[in-house]
Amino acid sequence: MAEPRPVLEMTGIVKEFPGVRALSGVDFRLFPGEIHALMGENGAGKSTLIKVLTGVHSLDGGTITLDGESVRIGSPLEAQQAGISTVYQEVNLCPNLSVAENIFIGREPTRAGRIQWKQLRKDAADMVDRLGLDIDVTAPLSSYPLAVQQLVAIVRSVGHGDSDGQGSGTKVLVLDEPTSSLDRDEVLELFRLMRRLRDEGVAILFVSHFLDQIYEICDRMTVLRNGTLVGEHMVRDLDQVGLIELMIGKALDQLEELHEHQLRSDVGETLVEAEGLGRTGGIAPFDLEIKKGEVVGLAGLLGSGRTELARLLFGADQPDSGKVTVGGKQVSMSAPNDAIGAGVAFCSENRKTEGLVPDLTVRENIILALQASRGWTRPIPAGQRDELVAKYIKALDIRPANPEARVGQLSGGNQQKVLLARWLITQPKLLILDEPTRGIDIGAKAEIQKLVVSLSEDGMSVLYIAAELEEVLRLSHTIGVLRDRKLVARLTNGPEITTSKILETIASGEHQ
Amino acid sequence: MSATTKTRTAPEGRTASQASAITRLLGDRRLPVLVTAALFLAMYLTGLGRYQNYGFAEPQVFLNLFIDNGYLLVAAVGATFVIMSGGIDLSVGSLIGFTTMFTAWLVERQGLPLIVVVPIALGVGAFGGFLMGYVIHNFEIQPFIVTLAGLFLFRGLCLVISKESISISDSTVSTLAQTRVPLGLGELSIGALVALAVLAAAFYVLHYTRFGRRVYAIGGNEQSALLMGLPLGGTKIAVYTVSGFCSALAGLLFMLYIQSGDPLHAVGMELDAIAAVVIGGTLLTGGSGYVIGTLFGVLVLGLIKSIIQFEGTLSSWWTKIATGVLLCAFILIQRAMTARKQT
Amino acid sequence: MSTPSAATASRWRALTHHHLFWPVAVLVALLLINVPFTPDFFAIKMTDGHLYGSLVSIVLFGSPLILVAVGMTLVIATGGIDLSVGAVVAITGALTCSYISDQADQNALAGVFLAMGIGLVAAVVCGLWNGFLVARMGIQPIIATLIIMVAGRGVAQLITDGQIITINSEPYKLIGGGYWLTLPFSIFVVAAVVAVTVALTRKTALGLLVESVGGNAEASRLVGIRSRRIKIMVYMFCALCAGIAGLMISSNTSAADGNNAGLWIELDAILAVVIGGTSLLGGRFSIGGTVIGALVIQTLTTTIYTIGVPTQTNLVFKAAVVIVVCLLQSPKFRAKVFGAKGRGKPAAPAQPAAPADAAPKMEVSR
Amino acid sequence: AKEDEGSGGNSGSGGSKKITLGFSQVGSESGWRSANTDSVKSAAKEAGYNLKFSDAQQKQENQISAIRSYIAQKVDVIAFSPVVVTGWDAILKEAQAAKIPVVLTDRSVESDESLFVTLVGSDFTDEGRRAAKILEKVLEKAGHKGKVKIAQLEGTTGAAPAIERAKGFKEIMDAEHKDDWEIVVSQTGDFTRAGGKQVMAAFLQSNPDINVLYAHNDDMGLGAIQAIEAAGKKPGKDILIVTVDGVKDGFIAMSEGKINAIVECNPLLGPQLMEVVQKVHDGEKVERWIKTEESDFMQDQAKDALPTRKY
Ligand SMILES: Nc1ncnc2c1ncn2[C@@H]1O[C@H](COP(=O)(O)OP(=O)(O)OP(=O)(O)O)[C@@H](O)[C@H]1O
Ligand SMILES: Nc1ncnc2c1ncn2[C@@H]1O[C@H](COP(=O)(O)OP(=O)(O)OP(=O)(O)O)[C@@H](O)[C@H]1O
Ligand SMILES: [Mg+2]
Ligand SMILES: [Mg+2]
Repeated sequence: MAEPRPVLEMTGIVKEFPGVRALSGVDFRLFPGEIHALMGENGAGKSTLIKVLTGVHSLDGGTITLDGESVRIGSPLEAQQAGISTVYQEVNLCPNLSVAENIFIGREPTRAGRIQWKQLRKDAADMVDRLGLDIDVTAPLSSYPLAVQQLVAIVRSVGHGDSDGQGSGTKVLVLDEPTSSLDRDEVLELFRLMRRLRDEGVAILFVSHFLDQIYEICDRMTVLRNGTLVGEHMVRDLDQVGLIELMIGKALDQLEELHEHQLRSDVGETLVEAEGLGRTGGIAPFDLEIKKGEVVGLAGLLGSGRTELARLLFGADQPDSGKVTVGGKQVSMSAPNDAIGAGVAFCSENRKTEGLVPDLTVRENIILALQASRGWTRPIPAGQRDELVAKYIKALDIRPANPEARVGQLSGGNQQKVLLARWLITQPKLLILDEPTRGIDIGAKAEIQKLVVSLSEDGMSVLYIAAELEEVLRLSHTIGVLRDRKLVARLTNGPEITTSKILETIASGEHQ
Repeated sequence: MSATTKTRTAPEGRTASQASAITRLLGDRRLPVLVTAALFLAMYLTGLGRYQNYGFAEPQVFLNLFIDNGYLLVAAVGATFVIMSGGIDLSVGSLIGFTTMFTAWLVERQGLPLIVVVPIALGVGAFGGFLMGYVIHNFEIQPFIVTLAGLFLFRGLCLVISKESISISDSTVSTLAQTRVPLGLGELSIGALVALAVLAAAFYVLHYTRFGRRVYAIGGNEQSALLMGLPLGGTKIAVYTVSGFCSALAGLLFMLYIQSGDPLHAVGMELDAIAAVVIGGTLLTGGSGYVIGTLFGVLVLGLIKSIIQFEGTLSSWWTKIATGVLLCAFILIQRAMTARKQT
Repeated sequence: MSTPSAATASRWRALTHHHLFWPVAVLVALLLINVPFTPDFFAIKMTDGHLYGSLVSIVLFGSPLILVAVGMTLVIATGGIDLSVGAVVAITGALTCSYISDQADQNALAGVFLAMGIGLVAAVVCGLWNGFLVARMGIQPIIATLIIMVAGRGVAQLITDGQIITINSEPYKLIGGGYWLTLPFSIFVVAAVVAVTVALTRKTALGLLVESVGGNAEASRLVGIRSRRIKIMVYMFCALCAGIAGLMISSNTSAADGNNAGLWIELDAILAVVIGGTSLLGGRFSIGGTVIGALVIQTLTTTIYTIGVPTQTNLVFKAAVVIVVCLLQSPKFRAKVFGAKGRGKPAAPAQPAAPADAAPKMEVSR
Repeated sequence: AKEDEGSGGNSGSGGSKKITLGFSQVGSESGWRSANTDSVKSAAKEAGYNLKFSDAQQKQENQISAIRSYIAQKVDVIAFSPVVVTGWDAILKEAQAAKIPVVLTDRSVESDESLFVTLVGSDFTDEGRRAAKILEKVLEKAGHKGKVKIAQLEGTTGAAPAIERAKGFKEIMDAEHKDDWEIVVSQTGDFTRAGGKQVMAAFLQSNPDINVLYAHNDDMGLGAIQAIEAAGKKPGKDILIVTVDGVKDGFIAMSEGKINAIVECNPLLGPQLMEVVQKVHDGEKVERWIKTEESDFMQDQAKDALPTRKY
């Protein structure tokens, strides 16, 4: 078969940040009508390649050819005009605008310069509907959880390429980890959409750390390691093991280890007990008991209230009713520091707005929680601090391993690790992890899961929230099932519990 | 499997969440403006009760609020654009002063007809704003500082034109200044009418044009707006240009109001403008607020002034203290009313 | 690679990349501008047992600004701003001087200390109020502090009855106008305050917490930082600094002027903070930068007086310098204007993100 | 409490009714101004008028809206000290249309003569001239020989007193002392002590040979004295000092020999104003310009004049 001409060709791409060479001479090709996976560990340079392509970062070397013509793309606007539509890794929408506006901003339907609001809302509602989403498009984006925002970002960008949508000139659709906070159904819906676009001839660049998804939808993949190209393969030619080897440069068997691991059976006495804890408009009053050394997983669909539950338990939101006791003592839930004082830690799902302080260094971000609990008058001695930080950078393999690097400049996955390190360092009694593996590469994900297991073995309790049911199932002693912002069931993990059993519980909403 | 999960939200749950979404919408976005308007009304009625015998009840006293604050309204509308986009413009007062001085100089000293001078003045103001926007965007310098330099620069240019005030004796100016448009209950000046027209235009631009929405988007999250492919630079520069233009227009209205150019006119008026915008419920962080709120902000400031004048017994320093206390009371009540709704 | 020229080049680059390089460069340039106009500008001589010269007076007259700017730095680092410092300066001066002027013996140390205490307490109360409005009530800092900016001057004039209170107290005169060990006493006050601030922020964890609150307020709340408390503290500290500056200003002229003391000092202070490299958006701050920034502004003022700029062009001159300073500090501007020299290729090879494994360079399969 | 006094609200010209006077003050920017305000207030009280006072915080727009509100309140007479000299036509015409007579205090305006009845106050330009005249005497008394190198401390740039006091001084200097007097440095001290001190300190660095200081008000002069002393010179001897205003502190300094002469600018024009208001209200004719009583003081008069200083 004569090779068709690539719609996009990047050759010898070089990108340097102060002190880091993020991309060194990467070649990349994208053909019309294919779904192409860009693979690599955290920090391999995937997002950077995308940002160079869309003009967010300037090129330090190399050329970009679009449709056979050499182009210079200076800004995301120019990229869009050239037919490249992008969903970036972190949700990049305007929280203050309505969902409808976020979808249409920049290309609102106008008549004589006047925005046609009615039509805009209708169109937006239609588009959202088509993705199987059920939300009020006139509400501000900020009133929706991250996953919904992610979906809105997808709707926005595919809207360009959608034949029914407005600007139908999209040739290239770039999706940087769009599925990191979606659950199965949204993913399926997204895939359906991607296939349709592919069949219409759109070239799709897809980034994801979920290998199953790659194998499900992609035709071809490019693998990066440490900013260099290590291979371009047809998906069918390379199995998972081979891919992982390519990505991390060595074989990985941790995953298998995990599958075999046995849940610690002897959980201790009750550590945390919530009674009738609830918040109107948030989550219905619930009871929850977490034992020492126990991992409690939360399962539920997008927007079912898992995050809400976690936030209430942590005092991030003020409950309207109920009480929480930790180790037998009641904790006032007026602010997070009360919970922290009682030994509860909370790793937010939204690392950008609720987690990191981007201007501070890795070291400062890591010690922040510990320092806050000590109060400002008792700084952590420098030696002890550096030792702790070095230890966790090493333990979690944060890259670059430079404690002086600004956290804002780390790759998404590494930022997540920093966040995790921050809480581990405080040695909490209960660690609440809300989507801790979001955006984390396969190796690191296994590491984190192993970590959870070992923490539990050391007697730390963990409340674990993840979009992937398998993940929850694998780690938890007990699974709380949420539906419509109500805790509807509590399942004790055992051989008879499977993902489909959990899904059934969610669907039927039956009480225990 | 997918069949079971399709029922992601029970219908009742959804309607409930939609209903709560509407209240949330009201709660979050329009409430501050409504509260400001209500408080303004309450304040006005209090004034009515207290100074009835002094003619406070006359409709003209109310209309005077527009006459006496028309220029501030125009300046504040310009500031609203900037603040909405997440920036700030400190050059407003200086630019107003400069415009009065510049037009007075052109009309009186250079003998140009007003019809020529007005577009020149507006052009210069808009260009000044454009320059500041250009520097802010292209060199990534903080707006506070760039416009602070603008504050110094324009005030300095006033003085360079002349240290002394220049009286304008042009007959067109005095006719325009003294024209009163009867409105049944009272009358409005040209300046007040222009200000209201500017307000209406600003409302239209902010809510019915792409440019207006871009301003909100940038105020909401600049980085995101950039990544969404919005022309960040163009919008930012345009916003400061609008503010410069509005300041120049406010300067022209101010010139009508006082028929002279003076290098010390409108010192510190940028703070009045910013205060009006913020009192009107707009967040200084950008992206949230309504230009109608700015109108009420201006009216509140004007009313505070007016009440103090009607009180008529305050010594100089009590005037300042009373202004501060009224402002404070207003802000606290506004805050209390909006905060309760949010929880 | 390690030729001497390359080494100096990289040292030079490290120097120009230091965050204080440009402020210091501007400061030096401004000082040098004076030399053609005042040949003995750098001369310092002994007069009446104390040092006397332009440099001394720059520090002397710049002291209040440095103090206010240092306090302002912390407020700005939390993402706030304090417009009320000028009014606080006036209130403190007015209270202290009016108390001293009521004393039978204005030279009595106890009375002077008590008066200063009263003034400073008033300042701190103002700061507490600001902090309360910002942190507790959630009012936007510009507006919250605008209240005292407007009303505070009224209060100061109320205290002085609209008059300038002149006092005649030798001990009080020392703080802002006196000399100690041949140097202006205010230098010691400033040094002490700066040292305390640096110690407070860098030797304790306060600095980190402040930067965290300014960098991401919600994240800070969720790690358990008591950001309200920190904000209130910072506003109080800022007001305290302004109060000390108020003492200094009133002591310098032995008079309290409710209307004019510290007029517009807030703008200069904010300017100093920004010139010093602290972002108005909050987050990272630099006390050293602020001190340099304040000195730049004071030198600018002195330069205007000494090189004979006509009064009407004072502000234009000031605007020009501010613009130049800001442009020089902008990396983007330097990149555009100085082109390759400023940005270009980093001379030192950027290290590849990790040791390259002996992985096959490319194994493309089609 | 206001309501009981509300009778002033009617515009009746009945002689028995209390006169309502609307007075719009510039602001409270200096001790001089505060004394001026006090004088007006206490004189109004003494005369039994109903005084509506408002402070414009140095802003013309505030004065205009205050006057507009006096018109709405239908006061009997409006008096005000204009912030600036220009831009009063429109509002004065409104007052005229409402048949409310207007009296200016402190300084005049550039408006049609028919729009106000009279001006009670002094003349800043004349003060400048008087300052130059008294400097002649000071120089003579000090036995000064040779070139007169003058440093001038100006008021707030753009403010009328600053401009006119400089103008009047220069007028005499150019006319009579073209050769021997020279203003070597001139800079604004913003009418404040701190400003005066700072600017003078810089002057002494750049121009150590200054021998005369002319300050546009006492406060700047007082600040400058401190700077001169800090430089190791003797104010009043090494550098001769002439200032304008005549506040108490100025006289104290003069009695200590630190100021050589003061040109008085009298703020206590309340009683005069009330007289005029009464006349205007009664429809009597008054002069167009009623000058306040002011004098110039040399050092030897300082001790005697000191007790008479009220502010
Ligand atoms: N703005 C920046 N400044 C400095 N370094 C940066 C910047 N952006 C990215 N980097 C660095 O470039 C490298 C590549 O980052 P990139 O975000 O492309 O990784 P990624 O492959 O997308 O990883 P992830 O899977 O975690 O999202 C990382 O080492 C990162 O620290
Ligand atoms: N599909 C949806 N339709 C309407 N509202 C939704 C939807 N998804 C989420 N929400 C809103 O999200 C809130 C609950 O979200 P929460 O973050 O607690 O859920 P979650 O289970 O943690 O979801 P996620 O998987 O995104 O983390 C509710 O207030 C609800 O209004
Ligand atoms: Mg990435
Ligand atoms: Mg969640």
